Amino acid sequence: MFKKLLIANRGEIAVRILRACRDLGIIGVAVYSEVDRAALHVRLADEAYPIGPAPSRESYLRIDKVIDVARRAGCDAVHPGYGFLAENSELPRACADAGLGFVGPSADAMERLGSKTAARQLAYRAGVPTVPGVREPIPELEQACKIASDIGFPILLKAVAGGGGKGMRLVSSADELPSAWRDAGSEALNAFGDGRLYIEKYLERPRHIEIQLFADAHGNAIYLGERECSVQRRHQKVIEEAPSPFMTPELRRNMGEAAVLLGREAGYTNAGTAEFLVDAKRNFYFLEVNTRLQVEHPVTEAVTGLDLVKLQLQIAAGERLTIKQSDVSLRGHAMECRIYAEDPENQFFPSPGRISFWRAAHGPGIRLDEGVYSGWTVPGDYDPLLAKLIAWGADRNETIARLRRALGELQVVGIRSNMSLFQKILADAEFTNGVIYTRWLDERLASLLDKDAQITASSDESIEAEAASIAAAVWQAGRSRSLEGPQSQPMSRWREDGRREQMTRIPER
Amino acid sequence: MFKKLLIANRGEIAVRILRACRDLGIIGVAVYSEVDRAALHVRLADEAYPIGPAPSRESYLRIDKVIDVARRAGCDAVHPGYGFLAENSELPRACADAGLGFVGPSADAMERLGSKTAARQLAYRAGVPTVPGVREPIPELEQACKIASDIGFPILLKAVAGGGGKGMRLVSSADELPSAWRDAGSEALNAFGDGRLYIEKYLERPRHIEIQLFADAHGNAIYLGERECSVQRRHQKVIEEAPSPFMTPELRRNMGEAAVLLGREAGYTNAGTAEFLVDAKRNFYFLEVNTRLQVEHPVTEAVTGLDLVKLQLQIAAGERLTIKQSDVSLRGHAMECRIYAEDPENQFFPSPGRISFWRAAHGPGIRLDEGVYSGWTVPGDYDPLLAKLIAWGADRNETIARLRRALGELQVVGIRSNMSLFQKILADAEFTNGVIYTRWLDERLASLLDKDAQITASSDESIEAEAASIAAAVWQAGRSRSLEGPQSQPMSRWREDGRREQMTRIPER
Amino acid sequence: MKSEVRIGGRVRKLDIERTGPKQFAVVCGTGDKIDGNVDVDVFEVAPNAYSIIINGRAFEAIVMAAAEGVVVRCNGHDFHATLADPRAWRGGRGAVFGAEGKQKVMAPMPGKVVRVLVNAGDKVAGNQGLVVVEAMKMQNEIRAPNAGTIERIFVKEGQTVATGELLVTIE
Amino acid sequence: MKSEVRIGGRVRKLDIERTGPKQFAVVCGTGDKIDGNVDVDVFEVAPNAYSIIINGRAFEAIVMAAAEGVVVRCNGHDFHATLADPRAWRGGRGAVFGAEGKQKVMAPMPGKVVRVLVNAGDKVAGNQGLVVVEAMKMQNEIRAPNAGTIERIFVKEGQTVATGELLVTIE
Repeated sequence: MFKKLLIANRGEIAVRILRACRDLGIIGVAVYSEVDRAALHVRLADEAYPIGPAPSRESYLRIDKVIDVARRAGCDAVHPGYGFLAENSELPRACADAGLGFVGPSADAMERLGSKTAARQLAYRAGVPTVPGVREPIPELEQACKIASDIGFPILLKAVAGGGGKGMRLVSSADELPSAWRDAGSEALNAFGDGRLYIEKYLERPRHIEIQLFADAHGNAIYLGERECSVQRRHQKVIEEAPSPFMTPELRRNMGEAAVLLGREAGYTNAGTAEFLVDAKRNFYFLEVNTRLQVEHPVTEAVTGLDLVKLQLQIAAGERLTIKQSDVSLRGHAMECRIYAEDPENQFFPSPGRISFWRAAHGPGIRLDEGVYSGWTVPGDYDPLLAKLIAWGADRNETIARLRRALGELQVVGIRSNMSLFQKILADAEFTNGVIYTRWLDERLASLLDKDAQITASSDESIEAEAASIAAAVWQAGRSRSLEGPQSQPMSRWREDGRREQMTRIPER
Repeated sequence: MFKKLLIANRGEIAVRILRACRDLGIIGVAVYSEVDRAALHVRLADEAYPIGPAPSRESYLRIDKVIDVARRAGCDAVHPGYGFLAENSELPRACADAGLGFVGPSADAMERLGSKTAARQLAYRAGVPTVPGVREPIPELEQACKIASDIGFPILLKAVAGGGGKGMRLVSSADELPSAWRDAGSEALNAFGDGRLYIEKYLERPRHIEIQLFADAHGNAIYLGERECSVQRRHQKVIEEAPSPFMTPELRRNMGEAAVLLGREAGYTNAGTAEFLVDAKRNFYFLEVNTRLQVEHPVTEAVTGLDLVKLQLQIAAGERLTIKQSDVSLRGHAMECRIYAEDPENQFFPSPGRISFWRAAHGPGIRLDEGVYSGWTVPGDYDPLLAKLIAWGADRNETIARLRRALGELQVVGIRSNMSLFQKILADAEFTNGVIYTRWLDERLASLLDKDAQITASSDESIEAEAASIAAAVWQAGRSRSLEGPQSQPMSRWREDGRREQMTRIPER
Repeated sequence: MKSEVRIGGRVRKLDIERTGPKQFAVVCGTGDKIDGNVDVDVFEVAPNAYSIIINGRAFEAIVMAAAEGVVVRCNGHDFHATLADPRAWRGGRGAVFGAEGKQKVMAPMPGKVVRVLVNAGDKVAGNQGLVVVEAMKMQNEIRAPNAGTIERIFVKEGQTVATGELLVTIE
Repeated sequence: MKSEVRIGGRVRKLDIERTGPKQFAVVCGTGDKIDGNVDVDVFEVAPNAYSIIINGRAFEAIVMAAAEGVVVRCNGHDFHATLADPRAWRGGRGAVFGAEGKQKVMAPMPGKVVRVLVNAGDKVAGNQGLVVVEAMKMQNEIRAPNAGTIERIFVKEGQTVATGELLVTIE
């Protein structure tokens, strides 16, 4: 096993990997940009080194700096996490050149599967069905227009280097294509340093179901069940769960075996995720392989009882998989909410800033993977993911109940977060019945956020509204006091006025 | 199922039961003493009512007040938690009189099993082996002296109404008996309102292993595996785990069936725990039945995947057990640390006071059941349990590693806690090899706490000591500043002195 | 101290008295669900976080300053509340809740202007995109609250903006 | 600001400079593992909680006032540290760490005296029980740090005591 691991990432995933290092007795080395000096991953690291200014292109995306820190600190391997450099095949190459291990697939396998177009060609050869579309990056808008009208709208524009919904746009008609082409390309360039796009047919009401794959360097490959990630906002996963409420043992086996086949064809090692769309008739279409650890890996950990980062490290260190396919068993149900610094009441605008107070959620069945703490200032330079709240329960209903309970306990003061949206989704009958598909949330969002359609508990006549009014008034009283000093005249006068008024009040009922 | 539940308790267990209420859609009603207005269980409750002054005899031990609140609030049942009224059969009687459900056994069954002497008589009749001793409360010291010398020292003095090590004393010789008799009796009287004691032979190096029992009102009874609680300080459990590293499937079945037999003999319903001592030859001796939920129930939840409070509520509401013995399967390993407000470096003196800062521990395999939060003032009137930190892992080693990682993350500022002791225990080779028995920690404690015997990392020449010195100095600088005001003269002068000194310093190496 | 709080269409008059270092008693105005005869006990458990007990019912509320007034999250529900100046009420002039004037479109978060989609003088529809601000790796389109004519644009592409910085005015 | 910290048998001289609202640079004295040429970066991440980076090695430390000096918990290890008055050192008089005099036995926590085990004039051995204080439902025996003769007893049974309240003096 490795002795010292550099974690080329930040936020909750850097913390997650540091936790695995602690569990395995590996020295965990963090890197940080200028705004991340006091970040949680720096606080919890064994060693931490600065890596440049806030913009990720000058810090977390700089392979040269990562390799330099790894060498100076005496690391023997690099874990890229997800995002940033995780799917850039230059990183495993640079690691190999520097004599460092890389926790992920080889550069070649990453290229064979990491590019969506290459992966789909490979799937085509292996006989795994794919969504209709064009498998090459499209150089110019004109060609995109032609391809789109050939396939027929609606279509999806997708980033060749992409992931996480970035650089992705749904286009319903030819009119929308030029501006979507520009936005998706610029987002992809900013996020991945690669602005190239391709086009895919958009299926009606498909589910997003993905298979977790693990392969070692000794020819062993297994799948760890599926995750359903159909609750998405603008192609960004919002809630993930395992198992899928739509799954059958037969479909799981077929999809799992297809994923293993793709991995074998590509000579793939380490953790990977094969993403599929599944239609109402349980036909599945291969989308892409994410050649890295996924954000949503904890739901698989919860139902399999396996530590996926530990497995990654063991495989990267050359060890054999210690479990066979028949050892993989699923227990209960797990679900994850991605807590973002964004305001669902105001067009989901990002909300960076200082978290003046953060209360975590705990108790039975609750796991929190966080990147923040009370007093931390969330920088505006990176992804708005604050934490992942994961619940496990014996069945899907128990899991949802526990997740709702934990969301009620979690408090973020100082910045906005999307927690209120989760409460609405988890209370929605379509969601609780498992009737979800990739566009479900986008279609449902307006009515979920519509104040008039909300349960009476949140109406302005409710007791909650009364309590909220009281809180606002006490908050204001506290602020007035602090502005005026604790013992100043005006406050005392008000207080006396208040007493007098109270005493002379005539009940009006 | 119940609609509205009164929780006649406080601290982490009141929070635990409130969480179960949330999960089941039951309205959770808290009660609080004068010092507990801002306690976590009040914050998280749906309803909360005051029940009197801080001393528990005037609040949490007042059955009349509990029943009165339950009636006024329209509750249909009462959950006693553990401690306080949990094993007082007057509570289920008062509930029955008031037409309220009680989450626990009937008063009669509680009396048959709750009194240790009665329970041992029952075990004797059922053919379950017990530890040699006297099964009746002993009225006077003289009789105690006679019985003790008949059985032979060492003996244990135990409270008839007891639990949790309170009112319990190990007595090695006749000289020690009078003072131990007095202390144990007074502690028992204070803790349970019942100062009566009995005597038991003290076995050499026994393990404490207990069986979790569940029985419904329809004649179904099952056991949910065992918990080993051999790590105790002065008869108070400190670390609990499931499964026991000493267990065999055969022993588990034999002990489990003995526990079920005792439950059936007593007409027992709801959750109960049969405690046993197990000697080196795997002979087991019945000790007592705890007729309530145990502090350490989460380790059983972790390995069985069951929610024990939910099971309790279902059974109390008259429902049938939905699982059979053959449905109970154990997965992985779980371990719990009881985080107490006490100072292991100073004779474990209690440390109530304000928690100025509390950072919880999270990540894979970690559960926290807490009763405190940042800013909460821990009262000196109750048990010093702040929180329970529970880790689950695929095996015992992974569990220990995760627990150590989480203990490293947990921070309590403002009061002392026993966290440093856990790090020492979990790093101890005897503990990690599972070579533990009920007196293990008491015997090992001196060497664990001995500063000279500690690993070099904590010596005064270590880099940790250097970092600690730096922290102390920066802390002092911050205090000096705040004492003198932010822009005052002395501080600026020092700062300038510092700058000058730094500039003129001649390297001495 | 007296206070006046509006949530939705409802204005409540409240009277707050400090009863401890972090504890307050509140008397609600007549006509509310809970009238002046009901005990309301408020405890500030953390900065801007309150435990409220109204006749036995327990609430947790956190208060955050918003563009106009505050957002109160109470038992999982978000409420937008506006606060009248208590001095105004004390003087008997009644509450004054800001009337709408010219539309000022401000940056809802710090970020970088990556695209300006309109020109001064353009007629815009309600909800039409005006400016795209990149923050936290997302491109965020800032839209017109209501229809109107662009009066002035205060930012240009490539510029960084702070929260609340004026982007566009609409007549 | 200069400071002098003793941990165990080791006294360290440190020079602290504020480099940001919550950030400090520290220069360690010569002869330490990390000498004056090594960058030490300290960030106060919460009140009394510090993230410390010494030449790349990261530490988390929390500082709590104790009876004498402070207790510092650093990466899971507890250290008892005593702090010299920086003014004393600045004046060139060197550190003064309090000398031992008559033994004063104080209550380590608030509680109720349930039993007094000695009388004035009694000879006591080191570690001998003096007073039993009940707190948090536990009976805690307060013991003599060293052997001596009880000079005076300041409490009686049934009395409540606060942290640091004098219980017994031993000559």
